[in-house]
Amino acid sequence: MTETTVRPASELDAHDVLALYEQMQLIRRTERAAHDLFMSGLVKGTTHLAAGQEAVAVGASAALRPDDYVFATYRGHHHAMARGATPEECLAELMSRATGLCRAKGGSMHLTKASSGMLGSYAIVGSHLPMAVGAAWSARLRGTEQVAVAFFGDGTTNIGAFHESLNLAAVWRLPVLFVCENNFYMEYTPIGAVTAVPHPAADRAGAHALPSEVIDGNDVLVVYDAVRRAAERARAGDGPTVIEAETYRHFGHSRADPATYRPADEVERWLDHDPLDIARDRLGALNVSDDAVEQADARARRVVDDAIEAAKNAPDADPAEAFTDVWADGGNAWRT
Amino acid sequence: MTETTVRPASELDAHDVLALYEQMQLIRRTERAAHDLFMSGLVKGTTHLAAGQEAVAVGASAALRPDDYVFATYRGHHHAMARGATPEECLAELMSRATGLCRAKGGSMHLTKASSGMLGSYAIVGSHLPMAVGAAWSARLRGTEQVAVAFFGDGTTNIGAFHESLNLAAVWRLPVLFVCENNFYMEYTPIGAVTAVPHPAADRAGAHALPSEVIDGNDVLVVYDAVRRAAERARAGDGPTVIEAETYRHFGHSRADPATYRPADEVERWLDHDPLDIARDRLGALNVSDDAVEQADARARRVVDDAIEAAKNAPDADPAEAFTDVWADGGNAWRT
Amino acid sequence: MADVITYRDAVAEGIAREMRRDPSVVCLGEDIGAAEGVFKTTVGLLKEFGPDRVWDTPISEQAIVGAAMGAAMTGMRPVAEIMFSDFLACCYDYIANEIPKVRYMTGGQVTVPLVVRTANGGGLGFGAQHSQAVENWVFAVPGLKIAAPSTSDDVVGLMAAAIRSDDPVVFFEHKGLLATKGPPAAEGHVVELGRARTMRDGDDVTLVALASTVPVALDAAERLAGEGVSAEVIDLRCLVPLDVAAVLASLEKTSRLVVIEENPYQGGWGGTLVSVVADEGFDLLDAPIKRIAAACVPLPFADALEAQVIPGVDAVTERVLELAAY
Amino acid sequence: MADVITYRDAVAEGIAREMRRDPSVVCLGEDIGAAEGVFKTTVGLLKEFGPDRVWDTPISEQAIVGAAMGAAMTGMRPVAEIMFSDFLACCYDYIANEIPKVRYMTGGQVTVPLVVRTANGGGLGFGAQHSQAVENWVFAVPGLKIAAPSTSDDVVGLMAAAIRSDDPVVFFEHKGLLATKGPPAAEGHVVELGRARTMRDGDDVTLVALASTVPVALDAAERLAGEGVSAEVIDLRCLVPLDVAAVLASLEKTSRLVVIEENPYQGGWGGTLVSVVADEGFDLLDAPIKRIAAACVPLPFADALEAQVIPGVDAVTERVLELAAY
Ligand SMILES: Cc1ncc(C[n+]2csc(CCOP(=O)(O)OP(=O)(O)O)c2C)c(N)n1
Ligand SMILES: Cc1ncc(C[n+]2csc(CCOP(=O)(O)OP(=O)(O)O)c2C)c(N)n1
Ligand SMILES: [Mg+2]
Ligand SMILES: [Mg+2]
Repeated sequence: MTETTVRPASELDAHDVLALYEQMQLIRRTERAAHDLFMSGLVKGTTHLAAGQEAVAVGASAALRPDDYVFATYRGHHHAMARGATPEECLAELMSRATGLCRAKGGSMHLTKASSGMLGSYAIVGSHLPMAVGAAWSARLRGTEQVAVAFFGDGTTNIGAFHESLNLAAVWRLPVLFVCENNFYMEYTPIGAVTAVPHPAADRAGAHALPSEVIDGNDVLVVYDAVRRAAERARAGDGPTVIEAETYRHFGHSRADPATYRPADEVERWLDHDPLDIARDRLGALNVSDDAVEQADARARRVVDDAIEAAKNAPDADPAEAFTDVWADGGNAWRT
Repeated sequence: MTETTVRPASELDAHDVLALYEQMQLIRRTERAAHDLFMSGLVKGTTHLAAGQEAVAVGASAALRPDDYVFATYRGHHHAMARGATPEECLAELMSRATGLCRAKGGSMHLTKASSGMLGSYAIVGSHLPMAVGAAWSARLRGTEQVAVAFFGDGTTNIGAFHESLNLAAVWRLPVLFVCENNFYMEYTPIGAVTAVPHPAADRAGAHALPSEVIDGNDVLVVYDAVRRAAERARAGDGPTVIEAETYRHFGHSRADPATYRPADEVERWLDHDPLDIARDRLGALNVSDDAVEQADARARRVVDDAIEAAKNAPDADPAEAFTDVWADGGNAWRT
Repeated sequence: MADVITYRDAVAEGIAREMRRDPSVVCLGEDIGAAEGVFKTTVGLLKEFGPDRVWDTPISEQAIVGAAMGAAMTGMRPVAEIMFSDFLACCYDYIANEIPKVRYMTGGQVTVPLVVRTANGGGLGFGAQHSQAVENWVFAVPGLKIAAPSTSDDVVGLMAAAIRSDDPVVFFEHKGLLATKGPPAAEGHVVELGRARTMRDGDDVTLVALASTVPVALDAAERLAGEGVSAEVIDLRCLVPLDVAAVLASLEKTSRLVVIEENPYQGGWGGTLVSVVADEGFDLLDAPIKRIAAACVPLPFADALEAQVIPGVDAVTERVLELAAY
Repeated sequence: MADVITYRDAVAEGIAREMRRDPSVVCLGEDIGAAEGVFKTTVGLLKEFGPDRVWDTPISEQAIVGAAMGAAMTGMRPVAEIMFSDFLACCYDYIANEIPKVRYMTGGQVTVPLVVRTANGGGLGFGAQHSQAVENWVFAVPGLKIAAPSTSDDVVGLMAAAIRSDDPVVFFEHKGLLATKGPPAAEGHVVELGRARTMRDGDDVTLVALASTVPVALDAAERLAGEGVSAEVIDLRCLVPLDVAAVLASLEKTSRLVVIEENPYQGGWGGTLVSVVADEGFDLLDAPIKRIAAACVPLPFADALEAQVIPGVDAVTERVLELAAY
């Protein structure tokens, strides 16, 4: 959606919401594929899947302008796809193919789609928050009215860079949104066990005189509206906002983690609050037929199935790639 | 004062308050000496003087147990002296003498008196806050009921380590006090220009569910009482407190800085609110005679004059000292 | 006792032995308690020693290492875990400016008996920010001891020495070695910091290795033997103290030196070792000194690319053969 | 134009020239605006370019350098000041893990044209945490260019190249050189990154130096001339790209190499340079290679102690004489 179409959620029509739903399905299916491919050994290294957290990425992206900037974490597949990366590019990257989004040099943790403003996934907790602040500063300097968004986890709120970023952005009243995906866990430790306040992000906003909101991160329209309002404020020169979107991951933290540290009833409660189900309810309320929803599901399934095939059949990354792209001239020479 | 004498300020008698006053005088005069010695070239490198901020150090120290731990910044002469370093040891250190507090290896920015629990002055902003948290953790583990105190400036509240420390200490409910000496300036930049909230320390306490207080840091008894209460809570297992003590430095930031960036009327207002004057008023209210105060002044003057002489006459540091104390065995061998 | 133990289990075993000996030994780090460590290198510690001595922290690397320092200055012997060694960059102020300097700059008033343990190195497809061999970052700073074991018994023996050391030690556990197995360490096994170990005797060339490059060097030596080249393999085990004497002694015999590092060539520790040899051992040398280190690029994700960057057995064998022919 | 300019003023001049040329050049850092820099290296910038382009920041090194990175990725050319180079440790994640890797790990999707400027080095009695020569910390990480000028015209010329570079550059301004004077740089003066400069020709020995050690090497060369030893002095000017070719070319003539560093011997950049020479230049050498670097201790406060740790003209002269006699 372009600038002029960032209307309140209440004004979105069935077609718009169905598109959001389909995008979430696409992500969900890509994440499942990534999981299966990892388990079968076709994806190496590690993955941090975002299944269950799709609404944050899709709702936020829909509320942004195409030229806005997004910075994400190692758990960033959903943000890459929400900002235009195709399932094929993503899966090819995970499978070390030449056609991968980062030419197989980044991997799951570093999905990036710079051409559509998705400026990277970063694997050091908190590191990208200052970058988003800088991108917002740059937008201000260039007078473009772009907004920068940093997505990050609950655990990120206890690292120093988080606070440095909020303060700097607040002092400079920069057009940046800090969107916490509070999935209630760091790797295996519940966030509540290591955080002094109940809402790790929102309860810290006041320390930097920033407005904040705790929202249902599994309702794509709720996310959409919160981000839309915050982006509007940012563009108007009213500074940053902290949004804490409560959500839950369906898989473990990474790789094959079975996530047994999470109580069964908690898991069940959250699986019953699946962003896809919630969106389906929204679609029902807009009188979208089951048939139309199933068609969207089928389209998503086809795209992802094709993506898996294409990625499997793509050529492996060229080993010579190891030595390119250190410098802007494409090379890696560090000496004469 | 030992544990049993940590009574409320209202119960301190004339003798106690005169002792606090005299200690502040001692610090003031030592700082002036340090300034003059720097200007005359006898002190090399740099100094960051605490003249004007004596009440924070003296009030706090008086409210602590002798076995409590103190961590300070490069602006730490007052804390070293309040915790038992003599003016002579301090000045000798500044003058690169063998008799210096750190054997001339530390200098002004690193005054340390470990034997009386003053565990160092650190020159990287914010670095010592985690150390204080660790010392408090250690006290808890050893069951000693000691308290650790970190003193730091207003500018320190914008660096990541500050927030990491507050959160960790809060989660672990550790016996640590975070005492901000808010002198309203970083080096040359007013803190308000780069901080999103009006009270840089106190307004951040809530982000970590900690209690906080903004106090008159120039009134030694106010400081004493605030620290006494916070230490009591900490010892009782009730966790950390943030104290923001408003104060002002009489000299510039460091070296020969004339501090022309500070408005004249602001400087004047603060010079009229000198901790020594305030303490003198307190003494008056306790019916201490002018004569007794002058005797205290004279004692302080004598001690500092003697210290200057002794430091001047002390031998230079032995160049061989450059190669000792890297390792616990006293040596510096990094290879066979 | 089982007759083999993994390097991974040896880490937990090494820590546990010291925690049993000395109640002042305590652990802190992210996910080290109930989760027993992301790399399962702290298995059993919470259960045996309880939450007072095995503390799960927030994601606050500066607070973790800084708190370890404060605790070490006040009577404890903390063992802090930094999950991936790449994250040492997030608390590098403590590594570079605080821990190694506080004793010196206070004129010897304080002692900092702590260990920072961390999972180091690549080869697992973890990409540019979770794969680095960063022992050179630590080696760049005087005042820290550095251990980097290659075998499970050295893990236990060096862990004992590190925890008992009154000096701060950075302890690198190599991710690529965690699953390797070796004989369990004898009761009370301690390996003095700063003593290299000759892993294989040889006459023609000295291969100096550390951690992950030790098995690479040993495999290469085996192949070289087939080509008629007799390679001596030295495992440094520590970078500080650096056992230069062991290397020079070997060169008396072989007159040829190859240093095999996983960290990048640019700024790698081998440069310092080579520079000592090129000075003090110049007369011993019959041939150029070779360093085989990682290429000066970030670590790429894909296996095939990563294998281009980190030196493997083929590359080492080939380069040594060239040198032997010099 | 005055006929001499201080190194200090050359810094501000170099930045100002680029800010005039290119509106995307912006500065950020602590006390750089109204206060014009703690070292007075940003004098006049706020006045000429206004607060939009010269921003005073809070004490938040991570946010400063991280924001510079984000701005560089989105069309600006930020110049971030880290007041003392020791504080690079406070934002080392950006120096080590983010800035040098983001281009590579995104497969070349982004470009990071930024400069991190910082006051480096000792000799001023600032103690262990404000005196270090830390170019080796940066050299340990592939993906960063490194400039460290020794003269005021090189300050201007290298600053121009650094700011115009599409690669990230760490720019070391030496505190001990700030008051030194030299001829002002010509209009449009640019010094290509990675080209060493021969400061003095000689036949007997090659002295390789950087920043503060350049004047030390030149003074030593002068004294050596008096002793009949002809020393060539090479100012590397940059560590990355490292001009090894210039050093090897000089050795063709002299056959003797001495590398003079201010960073500690342990982990210093000279190790890498020496290791290249001990490999590729082995046949050129007539004598052991010497590295004269700081002792492996923290920097002490007292002048007399600091002078023991950082190599001076006496030490260099003496060691070179020994080598010349080899
Ligand atoms: C500085 C740093 N410390 C530790 C880690 C290891 N680590 C990776 S993910 C993670 C948990 C992060 O939790 P959160 O921010 O809630 O994000 P989530 O994984 O839940 O999306 C940790 C500790 C890291 N990558 N970076
Ligand atoms: C990490 C770091 N950044 C910058 C500096 C340089 N510096 C030294 S003192 C200072 C100002 C500190 O202000 P504040 O915390 O208010 O303490 P004050 O000097 O007022 O006592 C700065 C920026 C430093 N020492 N450490
Ligand atoms: Mg989480
Ligand atoms: Mg201040």
